[in-house]
Amino acid sequence: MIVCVAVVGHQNNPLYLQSFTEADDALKLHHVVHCSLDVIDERVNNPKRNAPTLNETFLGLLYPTENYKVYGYLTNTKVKFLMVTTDLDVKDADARNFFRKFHAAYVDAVSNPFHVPGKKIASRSFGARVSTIVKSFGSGTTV
Amino acid sequence: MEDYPEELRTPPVPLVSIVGCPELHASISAALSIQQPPMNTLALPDFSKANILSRTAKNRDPLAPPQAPSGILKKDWLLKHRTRVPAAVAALFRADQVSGDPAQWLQACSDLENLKSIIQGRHSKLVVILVQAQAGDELGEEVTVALRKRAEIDSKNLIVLVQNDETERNKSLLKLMSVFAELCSTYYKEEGRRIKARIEKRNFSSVELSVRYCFKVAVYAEFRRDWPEALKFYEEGIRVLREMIGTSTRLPPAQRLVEIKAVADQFHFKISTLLLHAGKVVEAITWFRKHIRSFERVIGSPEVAFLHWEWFSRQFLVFGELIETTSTTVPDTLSPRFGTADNALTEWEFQPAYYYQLAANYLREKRCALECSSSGANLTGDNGIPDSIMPSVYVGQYVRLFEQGDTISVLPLSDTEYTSYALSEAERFQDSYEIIALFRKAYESFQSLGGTRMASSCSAGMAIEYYAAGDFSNAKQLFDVVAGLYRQEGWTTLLWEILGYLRECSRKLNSLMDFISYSLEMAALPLFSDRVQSFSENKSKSGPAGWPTISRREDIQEEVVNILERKHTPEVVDGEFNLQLTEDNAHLDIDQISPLRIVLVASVAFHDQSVKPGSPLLVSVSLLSHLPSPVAVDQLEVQFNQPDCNFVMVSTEEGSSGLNSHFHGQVVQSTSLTLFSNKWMRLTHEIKSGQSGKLECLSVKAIINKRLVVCCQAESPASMEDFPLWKFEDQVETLPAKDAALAFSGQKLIQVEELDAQVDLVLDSNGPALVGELFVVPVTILSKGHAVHSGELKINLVDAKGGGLLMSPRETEESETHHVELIGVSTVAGDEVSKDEVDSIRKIQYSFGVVSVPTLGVGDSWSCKLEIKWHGAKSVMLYVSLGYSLDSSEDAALHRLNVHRSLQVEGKIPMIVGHQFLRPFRRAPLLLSRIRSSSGDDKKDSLAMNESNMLIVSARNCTEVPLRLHSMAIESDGDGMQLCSVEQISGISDEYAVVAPNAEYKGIFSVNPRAINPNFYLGEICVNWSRDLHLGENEDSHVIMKQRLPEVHIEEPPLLVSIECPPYAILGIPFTFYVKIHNSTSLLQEIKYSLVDSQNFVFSGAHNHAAFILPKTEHTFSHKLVPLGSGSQPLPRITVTSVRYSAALSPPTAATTVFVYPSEPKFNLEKSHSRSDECVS
Amino acid sequence: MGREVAGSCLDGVVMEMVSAYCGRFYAAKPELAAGRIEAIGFQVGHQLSERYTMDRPRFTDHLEAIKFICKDFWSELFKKQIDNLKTNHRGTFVLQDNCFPWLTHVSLDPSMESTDATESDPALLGDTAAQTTSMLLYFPCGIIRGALTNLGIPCAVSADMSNLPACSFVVRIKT
Amino acid sequence: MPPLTPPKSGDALFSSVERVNAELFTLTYGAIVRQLLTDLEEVEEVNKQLDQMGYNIGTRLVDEFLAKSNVSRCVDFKETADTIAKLGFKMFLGVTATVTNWDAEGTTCSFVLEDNPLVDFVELPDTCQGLQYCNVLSGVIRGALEMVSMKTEVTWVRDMLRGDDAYEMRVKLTKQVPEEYPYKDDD
Repeated sequence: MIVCVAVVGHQNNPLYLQSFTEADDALKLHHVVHCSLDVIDERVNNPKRNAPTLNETFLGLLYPTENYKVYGYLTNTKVKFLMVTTDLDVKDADARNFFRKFHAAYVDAVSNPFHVPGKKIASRSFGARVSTIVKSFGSGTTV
Repeated sequence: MEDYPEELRTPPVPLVSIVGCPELHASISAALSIQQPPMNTLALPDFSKANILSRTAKNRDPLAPPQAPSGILKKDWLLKHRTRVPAAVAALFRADQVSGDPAQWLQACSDLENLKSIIQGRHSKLVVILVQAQAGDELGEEVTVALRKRAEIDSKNLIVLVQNDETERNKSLLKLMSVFAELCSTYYKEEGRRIKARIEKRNFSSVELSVRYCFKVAVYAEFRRDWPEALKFYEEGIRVLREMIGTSTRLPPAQRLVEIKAVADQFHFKISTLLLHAGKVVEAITWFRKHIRSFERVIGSPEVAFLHWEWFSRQFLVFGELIETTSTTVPDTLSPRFGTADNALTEWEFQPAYYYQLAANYLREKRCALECSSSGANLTGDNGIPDSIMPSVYVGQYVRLFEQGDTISVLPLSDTEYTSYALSEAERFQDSYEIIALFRKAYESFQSLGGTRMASSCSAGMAIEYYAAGDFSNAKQLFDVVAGLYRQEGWTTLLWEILGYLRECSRKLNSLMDFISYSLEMAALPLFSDRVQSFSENKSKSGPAGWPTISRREDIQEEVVNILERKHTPEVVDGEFNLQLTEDNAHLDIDQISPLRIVLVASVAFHDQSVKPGSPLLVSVSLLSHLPSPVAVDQLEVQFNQPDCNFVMVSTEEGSSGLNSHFHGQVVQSTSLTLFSNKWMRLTHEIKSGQSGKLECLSVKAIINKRLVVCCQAESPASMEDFPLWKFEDQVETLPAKDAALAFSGQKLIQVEELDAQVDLVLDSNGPALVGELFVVPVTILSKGHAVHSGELKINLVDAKGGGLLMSPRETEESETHHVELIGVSTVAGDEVSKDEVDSIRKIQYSFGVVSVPTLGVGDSWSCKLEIKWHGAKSVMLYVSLGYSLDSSEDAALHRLNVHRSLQVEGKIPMIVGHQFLRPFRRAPLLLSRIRSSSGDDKKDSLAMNESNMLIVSARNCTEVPLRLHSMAIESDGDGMQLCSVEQISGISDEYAVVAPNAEYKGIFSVNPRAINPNFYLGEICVNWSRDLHLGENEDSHVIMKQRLPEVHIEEPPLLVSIECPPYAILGIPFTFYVKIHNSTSLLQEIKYSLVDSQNFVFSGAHNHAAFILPKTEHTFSHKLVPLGSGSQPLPRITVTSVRYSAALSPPTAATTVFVYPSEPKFNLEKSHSRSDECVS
Repeated sequence: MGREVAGSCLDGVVMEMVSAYCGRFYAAKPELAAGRIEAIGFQVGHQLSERYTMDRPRFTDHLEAIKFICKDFWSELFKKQIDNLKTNHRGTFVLQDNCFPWLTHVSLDPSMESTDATESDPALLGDTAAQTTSMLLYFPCGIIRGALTNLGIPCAVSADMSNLPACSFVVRIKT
Repeated sequence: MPPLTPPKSGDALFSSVERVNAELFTLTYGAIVRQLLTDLEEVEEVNKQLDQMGYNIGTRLVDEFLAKSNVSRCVDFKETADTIAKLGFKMFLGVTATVTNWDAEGTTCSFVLEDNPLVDFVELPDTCQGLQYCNVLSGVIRGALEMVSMKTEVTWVRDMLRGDDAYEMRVKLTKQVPEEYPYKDDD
């Protein structure tokens, strides 16, 4: 199950962070997400790697920690999506699929004229849409 | 890792034993230990010692099925097999022992038997070594055979060792080694096979045994260096072990888990070591993941949970250390696609730091679990910790010794007993330092890996431990650094947590200002709200400040206010200590980079770009605070770089009570100065600046709650960047000023212009300047209200048509080429100012000058004259500027006042001088050059030699003023004089002649050339003039104006026609009239001659003639004429044509008129006649 | 979503926006008006670039991004591509559209400057029209800048309409 | 235009006009509204400006509408309203409105929109409730009707952005100048 999703701006500032856990490890999740940015930096601008897949938006598993797994995604506009799950084995396809839907939701959210670029995403509809996507995670259904 | 037993950490080494002949042991064991693979040797000096090889336990029949064991692994099993259970035993006999003396032979046999029986139980192999002194001495075949029979070994296992012969001995030692090696491997193989057989046949009573067997098989495999097999069985063993967790019932649950994990620990250690040493990093990490996953959930009962977390943490620690020691590197093959389907691993997992950090986290888990359990235990209050509890012979088991009399029996423990024992053990440890150490290790290597965020979360971990351990200064130091990162990246929730700690630290360290600023920053922090937070008020999980909520922020702000107002804060009530505001007010400075900018920021903008001194000037001061609850500002002090502009706003609620008395400047009562959250408070105030120059707002000082003085550096709206943390918040932008222009381009500084001068500067000039004269422009400085100190005049001449300085572009260096020149400055005579002061002209260039002006009191005046000379007709702008300061003091000198005046002056040419040549009277020389130059390109005048030609010079006054002409002359250079005489015929009679504007003066000169010269320079016309002024007539005002005469062509005419007739005629009276043609050449000249009728005269003689004139002779025609009309009458027109030169020549009409009187005039003819002659000659 | 509306709606809104800012609000301060129009464009470009780069790998260099603007982005907006792209390889790009739709559509009828004081004066009408056009161009400039900025390329964009209806946009990348 | 040719259907009309990417339109309008909010600060002022813009647009759109749809002059307000709802909205926004809630005198009715391209992605922030986001539409209606010499007042009664189930604007005919339409298409 997904316990947390986050959107992080190109200045590595959090734009959206929602945890879906009843436990009170919300703060821990902030830490987990924040630390995972290191891995993204490592993967994206590491000169020694010039694989053809370098500029793919899906970054895969960033790192497992304690009982979380953090997955990452980097849009063309240098916005980072993070997804934290407690599932033991996550299918690559599922993760990709999740991020694709999430990205669509994000794009609509920032298309709200009242959303100021680079600022926190306060949209309720975005929140709602995200939680549906989160719920549908793993199950092949599409939102 | 160090706490694992040595035998576990190092790969097992085969063990052999040698018995008898102690003198040889050293060399043998040495040889064994150095060979590859090495063997350990257990050396027994003589056979009596052999018993130690025998089984300690009673010798069971191995085939009988073993009964259920009371543990999984014996602690000492591995050690035993490495130190006490040899795979092979060598019995050494000296040759003389077995040959000859039968008694010795029997002894040997019995020893051998005895040894055999001992090692049989262990299935150890037997080797017999016969030691010979020399290779030479014979050893009976039958002896060896007999010995072999006794020992029941085949021949190759009987080795003859020659003691004293080096080479022989080595040979036999080598043999021995190979034999040993072979026997060892067979031994371990057989042992392994035996146990494997049991596993395969599954003939064992309990899972424990199967685990144990797996362990043994694996170890035996290791003895044989058969790593894959070892790995296989270790893994198998741990799998079975994992299954046991549910099933086994042998021990009470808590201890059961402990035992299982202890064993699993060993298995895991073995497996990871094997994999890593085989260089299989990826497999190792994958294995570790599996291991962790399979055990992380088996925590057991809550009161012993801490044991689990401790164990769990150790797993990470150990694996991290293993990775570190085997110094693994990330295989490049899998680097590109970390964390995706084609490679599940991620980069951190190859870093020890990753494991250390997790180990630290789990150790923290342990600690808090421990805290819960121990608190629970204390509640029950029974300290029934049985003494004499000790580890049992089994791995991971504990028992207690029970003494009855002299018999000591070993009793199992109940879980409660065990738990309390474990608790007491655990409490003896101080985990904090362990955790800090782990975090530090992780921190350092993450830092070096460039994982700043990982690193800072580690140092946050450290800090929290320090905090927990009560080391607040260390904690604060670390927290401060971490806070920096979170501020920078705007992770407000994390920042909130850290600030919460910092706040507590500074409270504990009793540093009030820190406490206040941290509190204020927290209070002003934006909420990165996601909605879970209602139920997570668990301080341990979200720091001492709890979870950020608007109400928390308000509380914190409230708390600060209370401290400021010296109310008692709840923190003080719970009495751990007292934060008191000692000095009477607290002072905070906030600049552009301060994190407290979100608490209060001041933007200041002037409404104009520039202003006159003393004139009113609007300035907008806008304040913004993100504090949640309204802030009542008692007093606002706005400070400028010009202190007399400072002003203070006091909210009327407060009155001016809080106002510090020493303040000089204006005080304004403002109705209310309350800041509301995220709303700009916009104040506009009018100030006056008396001082010219820069006026900048430096800071805005707000006094809050009487005691808190917040001093904000003023910022210009134009250059104000948004708030580090709030900029990411989704809120509609608000501008410091309503007026958009001001909000975007407003500046906090302004230029105050200098005040306008109260001194008059008068330039007057009389009309246009005349080229060449010394033109004087009087300058008058007239003070009206300002005293003039250290004044100076700057004079500048500029071409009125632009073009900068007045120099002809070509030769700027020569002064002649300046069209206009500033000659000098002179004071008006009779001025009281002393001469030398005026002469202190610092610099006069051709078009620029600086003159210092004496100090003038109010109402005084001073004047001087600029003397300017024009070299050409040009219109010029004269710029004069007076700079002065109000008094001679320093600061006055800084801003000087300036007065500028300018005047356009035309430079005019005073008079135009022209000239004209005339022929000699009634003589017409034939000047060939005239004819040749019919083309007319050169207009050079030509003069006849030895004739007196006329030169008329005219000077026309082209100004508006009358001019005096003092003289007019032709100046020629020396030789010109001899070659040609020029004398003035009519000159200026008086000392000067006044020439009215546009009037013209003519001077007449006769020019007598004496030599032929194609281009002769006559000289130049000099006209000496001055303005016609009646007053002060001084010589130097005379101007000499020169104009060069063009060169003339002087030639000798070949023919000269001269006309002779009486000076006058009388009507009707005939007179004779001669035309003389003189041929001055040495050639015969043919000429044609014609006379045209004229109605005024009748005449006789032919109209046309042709004649030849001999060289150097003169031919004369004569006509009689009778005048028909009176008055001045033109004579009949004569034309002489020279055939040779084909040139016609006719005297000008002017020269051929005669005056005809109507009747005989009544005056002395002779006289007039003579005079006219004179003038002709 | 391939949703569409009539072109005249867009033209109308854009022209109204321009005239509102140049006429009603900042008639006196054209530079402020320009700033606002550009800002509006910036937001639109920012949002559109987010949309249109959604399912494509990240751009590796500036040129890729610029090409994207010229091709896909432009055709999404105007159903045509940029006709000509020039660069000096030192961070300056010139995107030329030989027939920029908005310059051809936009009707410069006087009613638009209805709030202008000078509206009645036919002489002034001409240059208010030209003015409006140049003001209008701040909008696409903003769009381009917004899009590129969002793609991580901070830059300055200016328009050159010296030969209408062709229009070229000059992109100077800030380094 | 020969009066015989029948009016086109809404769909035909929509497909006949030149169309542009709706996202561009929506986002542009949105950006304008946002900028107005920041510049004018007062929500009421923004509403006014939006209405003004709408009015100006309407005055121009009506010509295009009459030119493209072969609609002959409408006899009364009712018919006009229907034309706008069925054809006008379709032609320009690609959606149709329904006309309902006629009052007794037939001088007031409601245009109801279920779908409104103007508000895709839009979500009103709490800070600017009271903003009539779609005021440009009412402006257009007003302007257009005025061109066919019907003075009207248009007010919003339902707004999905405020959580209503549809968009409804109330159009009240205040004064109708009979005949003399400034039709271009009669010549």
